[in-house]
Amino acid sequence: MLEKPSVIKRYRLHVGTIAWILHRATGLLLVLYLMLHIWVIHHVSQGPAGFNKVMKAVQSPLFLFLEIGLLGCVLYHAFNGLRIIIVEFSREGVEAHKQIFAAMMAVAVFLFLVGGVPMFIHFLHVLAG
Amino acid sequence: MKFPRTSGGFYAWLFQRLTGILLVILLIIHFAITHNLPKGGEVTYALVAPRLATATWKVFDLTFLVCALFHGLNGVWMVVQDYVHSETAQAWIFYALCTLGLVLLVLGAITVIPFKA
Amino acid sequence: MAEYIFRVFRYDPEKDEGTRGRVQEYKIGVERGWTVLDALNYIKWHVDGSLAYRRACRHGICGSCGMTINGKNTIACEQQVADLGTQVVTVEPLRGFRVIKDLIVDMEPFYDKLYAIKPYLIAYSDPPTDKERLQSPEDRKLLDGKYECILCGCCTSSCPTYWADKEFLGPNALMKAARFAVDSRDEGWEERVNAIDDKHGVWRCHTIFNCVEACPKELNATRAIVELRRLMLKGRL
Amino acid sequence: MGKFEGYRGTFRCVDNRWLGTDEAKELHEVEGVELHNVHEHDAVIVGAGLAGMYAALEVKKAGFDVAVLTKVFPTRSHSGAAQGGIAAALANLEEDHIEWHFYDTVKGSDFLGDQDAIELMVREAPLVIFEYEHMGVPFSRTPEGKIMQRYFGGHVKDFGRGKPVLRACMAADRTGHVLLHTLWEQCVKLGVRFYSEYYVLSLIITDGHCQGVVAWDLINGGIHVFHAKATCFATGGYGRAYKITTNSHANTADGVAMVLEAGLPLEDMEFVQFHPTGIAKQGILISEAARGEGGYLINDKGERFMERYAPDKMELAPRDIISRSMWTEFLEGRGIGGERVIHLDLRHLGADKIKERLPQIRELAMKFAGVDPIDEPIPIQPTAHYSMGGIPTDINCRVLGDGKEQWVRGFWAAGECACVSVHGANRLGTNSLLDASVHGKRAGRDIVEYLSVVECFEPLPVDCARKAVDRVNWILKADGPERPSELREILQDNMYELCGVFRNEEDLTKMYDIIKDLQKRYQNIHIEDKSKVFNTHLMEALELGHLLEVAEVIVAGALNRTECRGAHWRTDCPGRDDENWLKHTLAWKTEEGVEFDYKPVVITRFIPEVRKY
Repeated sequence: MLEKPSVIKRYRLHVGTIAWILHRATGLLLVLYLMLHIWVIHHVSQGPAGFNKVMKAVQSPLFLFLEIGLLGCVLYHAFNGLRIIIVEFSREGVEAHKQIFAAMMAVAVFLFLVGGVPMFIHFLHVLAG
Repeated sequence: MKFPRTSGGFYAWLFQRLTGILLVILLIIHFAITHNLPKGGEVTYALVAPRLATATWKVFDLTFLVCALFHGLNGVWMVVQDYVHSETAQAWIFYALCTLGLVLLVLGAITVIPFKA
Repeated sequence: MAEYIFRVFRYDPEKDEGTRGRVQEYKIGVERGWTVLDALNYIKWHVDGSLAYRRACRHGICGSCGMTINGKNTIACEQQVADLGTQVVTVEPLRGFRVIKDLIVDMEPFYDKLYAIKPYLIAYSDPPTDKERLQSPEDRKLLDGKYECILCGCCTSSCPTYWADKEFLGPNALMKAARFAVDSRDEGWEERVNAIDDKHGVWRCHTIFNCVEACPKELNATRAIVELRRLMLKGRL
Repeated sequence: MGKFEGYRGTFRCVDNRWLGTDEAKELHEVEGVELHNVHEHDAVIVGAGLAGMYAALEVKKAGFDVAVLTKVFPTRSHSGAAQGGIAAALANLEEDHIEWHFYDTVKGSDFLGDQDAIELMVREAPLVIFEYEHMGVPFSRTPEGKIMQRYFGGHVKDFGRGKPVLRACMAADRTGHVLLHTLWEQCVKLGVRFYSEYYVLSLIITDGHCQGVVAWDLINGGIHVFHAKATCFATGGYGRAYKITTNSHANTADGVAMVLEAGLPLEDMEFVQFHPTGIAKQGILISEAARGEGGYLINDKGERFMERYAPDKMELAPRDIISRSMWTEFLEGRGIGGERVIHLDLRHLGADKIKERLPQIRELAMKFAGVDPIDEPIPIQPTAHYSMGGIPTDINCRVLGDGKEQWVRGFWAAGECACVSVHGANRLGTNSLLDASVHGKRAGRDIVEYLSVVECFEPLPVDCARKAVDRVNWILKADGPERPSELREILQDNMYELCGVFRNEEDLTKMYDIIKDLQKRYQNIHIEDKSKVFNTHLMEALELGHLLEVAEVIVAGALNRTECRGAHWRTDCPGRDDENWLKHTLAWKTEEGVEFDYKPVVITRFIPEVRKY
């Protein structure tokens, strides 16, 4: 018997699958960020000099740009997470998970723009010096 | 080496959801206040330190820390359970994650609790 | 009559041992109204008799012909070729199960998951003699969307969680468990709950909804799973 | 246990744990079969539909070791395709009596059904339904919580004189499906041993005593011998002898053909029921509801042709009348596009009514004909539906070696493959599930009684598997020019045309010659798959062999019976002929062809009258 056929085509992606893959990916990224964040903030114990030095490093243009991505990850993970909770605890959520996904993503995109645009402008400022 | 038998996942499932909801609320506050978001300003010691010194914010930050660590590492643990099937490997990873969580918790706690501006 | 190319997965354990299967192309004319099963039958009967696949009732009630068509699980007998919208049709065995030959997979692990949840009515109280047990239409309605399963395997085989964790009970077994959990006549919750409340049980599902997309009978296994979770939550609170 | 007195002590006792001892091994030596492929079970049931699993359940409940052999997984059996319901006079919603059901069945059978058997069946019907409910079947419910019942063709009050009666117990339109799955669940519960995907090849019968079967393991390849004290066939019907049929691909007359090969007779094989509305070319059933809601049947000229044949009832005339009317249209060249197709037009009902009242039918039409009935008429044609004939049994389901009274010891048959006969010349709607359930149960009970008397296995004859081994090897090695699928298509096409709704001597003679020719050509077949693992081509070749043998008996029987009765309609013979033909046909296969004998119909209560609706 054949355990793993290799010539198999990729399984078609549905809304739920994509949502799940992104949820996992953003989740893992956020865990990495969380560790970094705890380590960075830990420098606050070293007093103003030490803290500001680290903060300067993590507020370089590169990090400022990455932070916009971070916002995206947080918003996606949070709102898809809410979708899962709604699906699990509401009466008709299971039936309407695609619509809920669309609604959640609309809110997330809106918030991303609200938060991301100023961040991007700030990033451009810093970049320009 | 085996990891302790839990209830088969009920509590992991339940607390993942509870901390998830809590995190969303905490995050909104965190973003709005700590990061001074609308202004997109630079984060400096002067901005952070006074807040970190108040008891309310200490409690806030610690709750945040515990929730985020549980939610994050429990999430990793779920992924691991999906793809790692050897019981021994699972147990090693389980304890590694626990240790990591503990270390980060301590690191966070010693940042927050004794802090004086 | 339209020309279609069927790209069919082939694996003969006696000839292809050591390989990981191959794809064979068949160019055939498809008449209006043909389903994928009709096309496979045409290939088997007129082009290549060695093609192996399961089939029986060919109208969507026996659940024999579950397979992956153009990257999506369904039963071949209910899938109109014209509805696929492509001139090239890929036909593969259900993934997640071991391939015995061509499109035939070993369904035993799938059935084993069912046996694990005790898929039968458990009632300790004696039923009335020479009479039916009563069940109100409202109670009966709770079973709708859970009892119609045809065991084709499309749901479990489409589940990324099952692909990763072969011990996961899968949407099918969990839906069966839910079917009995909500049956007013069943008293077997205590016996069944251990299998469901397991790290390979109901908590393993990540609400990916592939099972719902795949089910040819349009049943919602995810609904059954979240209902089970809510039942357990209620039980513990 | 008095019934089996005569059999006590007639067996030479062999150690039941024979695998351990050399002497026992020798006794079980079977030529061409590896020893580990010899299995011993108290009872072996062939077929896992309603009849087979019900029998298995009864035997298992009594504590005996039972094995069920099936060529598909149990829940894939064709019993699951039944939609409408299962008849039982429960009177849950309105007045109904077992006697009325009795009469309706007798009348439906065109008075060819054996009335003692029918009476037993209708009396046990309610008990079987209640037992099903206790097993956990999710029946639809009445407001009081009882089992829901619906109307069905031929179910009438007051001995055929009254109005339609609610008698068909139902679970939405999935009655067969839920019964089948629930039985399977119960078998799982009790630990019935299933041998799934084992294709039975032959019976082991010596001196009128059945000792089991020989089977081919489809998954791994290999001959297995099943040694049993009791063997029960529940192998289903033979709809696949026809091109257009509602039957599953698996309904290929296997069991019936094996009985024929064993030199036993078959009963009433000429009676094959046709349903008027099957989806064209596919045969998939479009339920009567489509016409009940007001659908029109339209020919190529756009006429509602039923006004020529049944001006009062139009599209609501009985099934056989509509089938024959459609066929007349075909013969006179008014089929759609000159083909054997009629349009079932629902468009005038409007999209709303179709969606609300006929959602299933719309789905079927869209999925299997590629037609949305809201925009287009559904192409339909008469479709072979049920085989009334089969293996002759008595009321305890024991197979009769001479077709009349001599039991082939250790051999039972139940369900569609058997002919008790409760359906006579024409089956009443919803009686098929009932027949399978009641007789499956009866067979099981009888087997239990037998097993509790008979303690030992009799040694198997050494060459018991020879025939099966030879046949499989022959097909695997055969390299003639003929394709089995081609032969099967010729058979099915011609059976549908020449031995279908209408029959006449000329057509049937032609058909008989075609079958003879096909049987000759069958000797020169080849298969393209020579492997052992899951060789579906081998299975199809074996099935073709079975179909060819059984088709010969169907055609010969139809040629022999010169009257019109129930589903059997001879255009060259006017009307029913009770004087000469109120009797069952028994057919044997011999070197010279098919040989006939007859047995009288058991008439206990209802004297034959004209069957009119």
